[in-house]
Amino acid sequence: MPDTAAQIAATLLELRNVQIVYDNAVEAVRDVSLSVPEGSVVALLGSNGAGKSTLLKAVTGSLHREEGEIEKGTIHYGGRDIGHARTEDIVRAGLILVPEGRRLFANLTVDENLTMGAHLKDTARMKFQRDAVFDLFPKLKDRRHQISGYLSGGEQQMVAVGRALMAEPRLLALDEPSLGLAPLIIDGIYDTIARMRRELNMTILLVEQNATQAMEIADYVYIMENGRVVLDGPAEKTRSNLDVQEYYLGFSGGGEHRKSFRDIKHYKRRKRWLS
Amino acid sequence: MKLMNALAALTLLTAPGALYAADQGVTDNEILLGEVEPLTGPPALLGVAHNLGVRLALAEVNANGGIGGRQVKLVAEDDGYVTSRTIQSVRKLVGVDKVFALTALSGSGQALAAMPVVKGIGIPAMVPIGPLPPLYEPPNNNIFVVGQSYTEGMRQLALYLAKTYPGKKWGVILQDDDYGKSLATGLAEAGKEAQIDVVYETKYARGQKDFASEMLRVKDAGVEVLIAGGIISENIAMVKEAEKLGIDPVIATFWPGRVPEVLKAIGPASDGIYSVDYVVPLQSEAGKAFLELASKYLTEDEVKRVNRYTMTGYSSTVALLDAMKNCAEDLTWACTIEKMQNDAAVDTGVMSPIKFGPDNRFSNSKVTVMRADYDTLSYVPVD
Amino acid sequence: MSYLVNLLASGLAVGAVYGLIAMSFAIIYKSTGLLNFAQGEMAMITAYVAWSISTSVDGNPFIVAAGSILFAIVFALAVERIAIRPMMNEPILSQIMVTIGLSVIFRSLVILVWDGLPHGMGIPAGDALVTLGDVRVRVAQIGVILFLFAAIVAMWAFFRYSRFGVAMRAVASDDGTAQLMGVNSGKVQMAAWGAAAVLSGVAGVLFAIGAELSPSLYALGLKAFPATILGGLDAIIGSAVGGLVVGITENLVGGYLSSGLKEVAGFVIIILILMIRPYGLFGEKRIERL
Amino acid sequence: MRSGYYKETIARHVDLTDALSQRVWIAIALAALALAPLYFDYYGLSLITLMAITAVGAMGLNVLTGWTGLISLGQTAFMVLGAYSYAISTESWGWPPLAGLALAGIVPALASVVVGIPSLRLTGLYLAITTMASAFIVNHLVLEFDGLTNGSSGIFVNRPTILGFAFDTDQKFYYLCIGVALLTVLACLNLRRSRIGRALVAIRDNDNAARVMGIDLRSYKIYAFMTSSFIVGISGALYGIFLSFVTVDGFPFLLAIEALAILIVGGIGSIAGAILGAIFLVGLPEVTSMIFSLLGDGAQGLLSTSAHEIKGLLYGLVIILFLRLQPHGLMGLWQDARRVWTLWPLRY
Amino acid sequence: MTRHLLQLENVTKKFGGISAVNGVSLHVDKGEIVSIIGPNGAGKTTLFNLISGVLPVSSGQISIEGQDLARVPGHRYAQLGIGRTFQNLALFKHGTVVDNLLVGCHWRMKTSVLEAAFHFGRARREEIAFRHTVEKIIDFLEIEHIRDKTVGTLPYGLQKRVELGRALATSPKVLLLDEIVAGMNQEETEDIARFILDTRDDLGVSILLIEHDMHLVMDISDRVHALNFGSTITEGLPHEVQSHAGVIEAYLGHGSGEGPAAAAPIQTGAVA
Repeated sequence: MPDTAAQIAATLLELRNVQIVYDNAVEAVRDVSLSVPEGSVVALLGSNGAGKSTLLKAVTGSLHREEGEIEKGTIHYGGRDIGHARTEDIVRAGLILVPEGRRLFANLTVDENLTMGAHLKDTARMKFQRDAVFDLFPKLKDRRHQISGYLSGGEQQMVAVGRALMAEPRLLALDEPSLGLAPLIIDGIYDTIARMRRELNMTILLVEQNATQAMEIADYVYIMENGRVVLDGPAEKTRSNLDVQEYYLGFSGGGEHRKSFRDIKHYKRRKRWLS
Repeated sequence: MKLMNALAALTLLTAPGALYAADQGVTDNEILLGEVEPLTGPPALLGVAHNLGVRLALAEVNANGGIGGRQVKLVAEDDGYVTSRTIQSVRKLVGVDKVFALTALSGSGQALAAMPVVKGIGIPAMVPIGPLPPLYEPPNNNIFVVGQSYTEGMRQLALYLAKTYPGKKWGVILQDDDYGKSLATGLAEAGKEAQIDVVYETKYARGQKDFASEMLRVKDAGVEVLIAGGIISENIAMVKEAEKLGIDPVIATFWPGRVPEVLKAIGPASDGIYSVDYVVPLQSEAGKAFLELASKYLTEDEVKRVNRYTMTGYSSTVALLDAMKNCAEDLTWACTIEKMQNDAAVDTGVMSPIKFGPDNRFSNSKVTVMRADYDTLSYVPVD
Repeated sequence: MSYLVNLLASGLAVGAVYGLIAMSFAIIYKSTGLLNFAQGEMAMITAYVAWSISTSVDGNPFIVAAGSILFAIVFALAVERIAIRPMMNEPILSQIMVTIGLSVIFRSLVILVWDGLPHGMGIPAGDALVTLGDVRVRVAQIGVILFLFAAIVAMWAFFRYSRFGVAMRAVASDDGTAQLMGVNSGKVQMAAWGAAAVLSGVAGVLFAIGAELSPSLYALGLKAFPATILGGLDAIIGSAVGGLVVGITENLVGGYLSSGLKEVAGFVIIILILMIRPYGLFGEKRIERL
Repeated sequence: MRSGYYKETIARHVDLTDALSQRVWIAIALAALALAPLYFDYYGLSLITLMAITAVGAMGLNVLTGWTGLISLGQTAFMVLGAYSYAISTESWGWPPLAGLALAGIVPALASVVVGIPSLRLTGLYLAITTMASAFIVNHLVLEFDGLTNGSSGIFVNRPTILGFAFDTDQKFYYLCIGVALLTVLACLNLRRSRIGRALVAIRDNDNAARVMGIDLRSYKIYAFMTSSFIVGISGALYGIFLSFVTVDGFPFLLAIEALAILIVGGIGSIAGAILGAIFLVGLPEVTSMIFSLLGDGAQGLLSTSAHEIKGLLYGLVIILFLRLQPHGLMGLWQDARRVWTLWPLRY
Repeated sequence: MTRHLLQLENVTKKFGGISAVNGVSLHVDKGEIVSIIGPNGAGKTTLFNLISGVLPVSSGQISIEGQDLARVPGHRYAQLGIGRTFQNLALFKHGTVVDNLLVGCHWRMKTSVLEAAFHFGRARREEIAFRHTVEKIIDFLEIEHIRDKTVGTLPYGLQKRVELGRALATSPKVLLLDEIVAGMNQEETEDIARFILDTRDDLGVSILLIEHDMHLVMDISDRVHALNFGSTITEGLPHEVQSHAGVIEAYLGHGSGEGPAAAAPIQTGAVA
């Protein structure tokens, strides 16, 4: 990983040797270092329980809600140590998370959901941002007075992203934005991510299960397993890693084609990078 | 300590009769008495006042050299007016504290529930609060009930009102428990002797706070004489409702609520309310003498909490102490019970003399009808 | 006719008291998922403080009002901070148990600090009688009804239009996510407790003025349970309506049927209503977090 | 350090315990219970008796609230019904006490169907308040039917004679209560590991999934109500015998709240938790009194004025502090202790 | 007309006035793996809820082995051979793996309350017999090492596998799997795919699958059924459906473009 002084200066989010423990006993994240340079898209991949969500909680200051604690290491955002900052202050500094599963306020209208996104802004700023979001997602303007729980999955995802944009993020963290969505909608989401980066020059941290699409859009990729980063590198380079191809992208033996699920053998030897 | 307990238990197994040495609670220089009282929650109003009365009696006797040179002490257990805790407390007083006698068994329902246990143990016990007939009919050898039954009190009150206000329409509001039932019985008995025309009668659930609909019905029925059979708060609510509705029936309450605070809480509308009691009002000559005695032995704060229950507690305890004194060195349960039964009447001045007999465990005290005077926050006997 | 009108009037007066306390339950439930079993006790303590103030200012109603509202808020915030906040991440049932523990403490506290006797509040202005056609009521009773309606309007506007009101609803819907938006859920909880304390405190004080002050005043809280269940635990305005329904039903039952039934009337109604609408008359489905 | 016992057949898996150490501990506990009357005085014994009765009731509530997840604030109603069923059948109708005890279970179980059916669609606090409502209504009915129940005057209850054995002294009654408590423990343990216990817990954890597994939610919720009320009814009857007097006043609303507190303090859903919770909450007032008597005469002097309020205060405070510091209840404490014990001295 | 194992005819489900499922007909034959695809809110999960008896149908007919399910109460569907997993985990999270699987055996056990309370006779016999059944499933799914673990503490992938096991414990003839690989990485998906194929091949259980992972759907399905707005777009062999214009427009997309929004309220009746 590049570690020159100049590089760090341009880094928006920087985690160093972070170790996270739940309930004083369960170790969820071990010795993770990760950096998100300003203006880039960084993807964090890994299976369930690898510690990705825990990491996001640490970054957004919501670990304590589940009795988690950063035991070691530092988290710097915009040059400031946010390892023990309150969520409120982190949000104010522009680090915004779109949580897994969208988590809309189901009983509130679209408008009210968006308002919530700008909770820390004054009313004039809120209205301005809302118009900006409606420009980005014209469909939401039509549905602004609808109860968000009754929107379709794609629209809900738009509200979730729009709500995050209301806070004028410098760094937008997306937790599994494609989970449980139809291919067409996933395409739409990745489109939006690309646009946000292109048009708003936003820095994006993408936490995904769906490695294929995340790797296409990302500049840099981290892969986590069992609470550790086991592999990282520029997206291009990572994509060509044979293990990544087999275990994350589903290509067999370095071939160009996906293997069929029908051909998968039982008791195949499992590859693990560590432990 | 545990070893001692074990040994005691072993003796008990070999000689079951020896569990309660007749003179338990009596040491060379001390006698221990116990009582169960509601000392928490709203009923603490009566429990605390009663407790003061008992302590007053003890202080008085201790100041005069105690009983046979022994100082008398009191252990008070709080039951919060909860029946199960009353019984547990009795067991604790007798079994753990090893008291010699009991000066109170909490309220009427609680005493009734504790009766089989107390009877079984055989410890002398006074019941100065809530004298219900089942407590003394048939008489229990070791349970002495001081005061007058609600039934008899109600009967006399009703007879007085029937005589003073003949030909009026009556309304009756009673609580849905023993207390209410006793009042109903008393009223029925009075009805046999005098003309009582009840036009409205109802039972309310204990703890009810809003009496608007009841009083509306009182108004609607044209009630002229109202028996407000609440304990304390309920009577306040009823009288205030009557005031609100602009009706002015003759209102009669009962002794549990005969405390100045009730008059104060109701305000001027309380003037002229009837009540009945078997202890003297605090403002009478005898009452003032009692207060003087109280201020001699109790703190200023405590004197403020003195009310009619202090008098009943005091009187019944004096009767008990008297019997114990008469036993002199033979301070046993049997002797105490025997003396209580056969001794001359005990007069404390605040109620009619207390006297029991071989087949009588009830003092059957005389009741007086009285009327409230709001200006002095007191009650004045009417005849 | 006058009989019925009078019954309805007194039903409305006592129903407004239930309604205000029921609203307090609903406000706290809605924003934190917690049913505060000590609400009735808190109303009682506020009434006692109002009494203490009243005796030292000769029953000046304005000073009493200002003083007791201020106390209600400060007291509720203290309770929230000391007893409830630390339990925030515990199971909801444990939190409820804490409020039950508080209720035991508060009942003891009242007798410890004041006494076990009944008292008049000593506020002549509130105790005064007003004649409205066939009906005579006390000023305090008119006050409690007016206050209820004011509270309904205020609550409705607050939750609909104010941004903090929307934030409270968001916390109710998903507090974790609301925190990700920068909402300080501690502040929301404080606001809920404060507002609830004012509503129930005012109800307690006004009821005590019209009736009397005693350590059994907390029982009003018990009567407000059916009201809030009837309206829906999460329905703040529904709870107010529930209170009125319970109050009026009680008086009608007491006036036409029997007093004994009166005390259980509220409970009978909720069983009947919940058989048809398991989330109360105005409650939202699936808000329950237990 | 115990290193575990290997199970050689599936049948061993199904047993409650096959561990020698556990069996030894059980034997010791039983022996201690049998010998308790030798070591405890009159009052102490009645306290243990009360704990046993309370534990039975708590285990009953645990079936409904702990396992099935249906929160009830109304189980006192079934205690009342159990106590009255026993009192009326034995004292007024002259039934044999054993039949009375059976009735004390059956009547509440049947009555609970009436409460249970309207409650089928309710969950959480809605159910809690509705069950509370039924408790108030039952109390009202008991007072209303005073021809049968003797209204507010209540019914005196004598100590029973069962199968020719008279439980007439406190010690004998202690054995009866301990016996019933042990039987309840056994029945609950067995029930919990059966298809029925699993079905109830499944309903609590995820009712839709439970239904897809073939569990009839309605019937099983009613089962839970009935089983719970049966056990609670028995505890009500024992409580009535213990008090030797049955009135509605003996079963205040406070009891329902305390019952829930017992489960939570003990550790909800666990049988051992229900027992520990019962011991804790019944013992708590005694402990606070003891603290007061330790404070000596100064505190004694306060006795008539404020000490009892302070006691109430202390009681509430202990509950709050307990929940705050030991949120997993006594069972959690016990497991922590055991972990320390088994790992000691090799922590980590 | 051949008798299908599971057959839906014109099945409709309305919530209020809106049809979440609108006249859907489909069938599953013995030994088949059939997939249902469609955008979020197309009514797929609602359809599963109808087939598994969680919700009643508004109109139309569902039958299994020729038996009409119209008058069968929801909890009896398991006995007739319908097993399922849920979109979001719906395990009994406080129980162990064994407990969860035993709950799956619930309907096949007959112990009564009294027998259970005293653990005699049939109660004990049944416990032992079904422990054997459960052990077989544990063996099949290779979850021996977590047998006695509390389910709630297991990683997501294993929980999914336990849920599959619990569904198998109900001894189903047809198994409904609702997005079972959602949130899984490639490796975990491959494992589950293998178990699905084995379930069909070794246990002879037919499978109805809801899935967004098109690679999996296209690989292992015998037939695919595409839904949108509660109605069938098309049905057929995987490659036919994949190239169907309506499916591409509504669901698959061409790899770009903003997603159109389905207007139907989503998941009002879904198992959340």
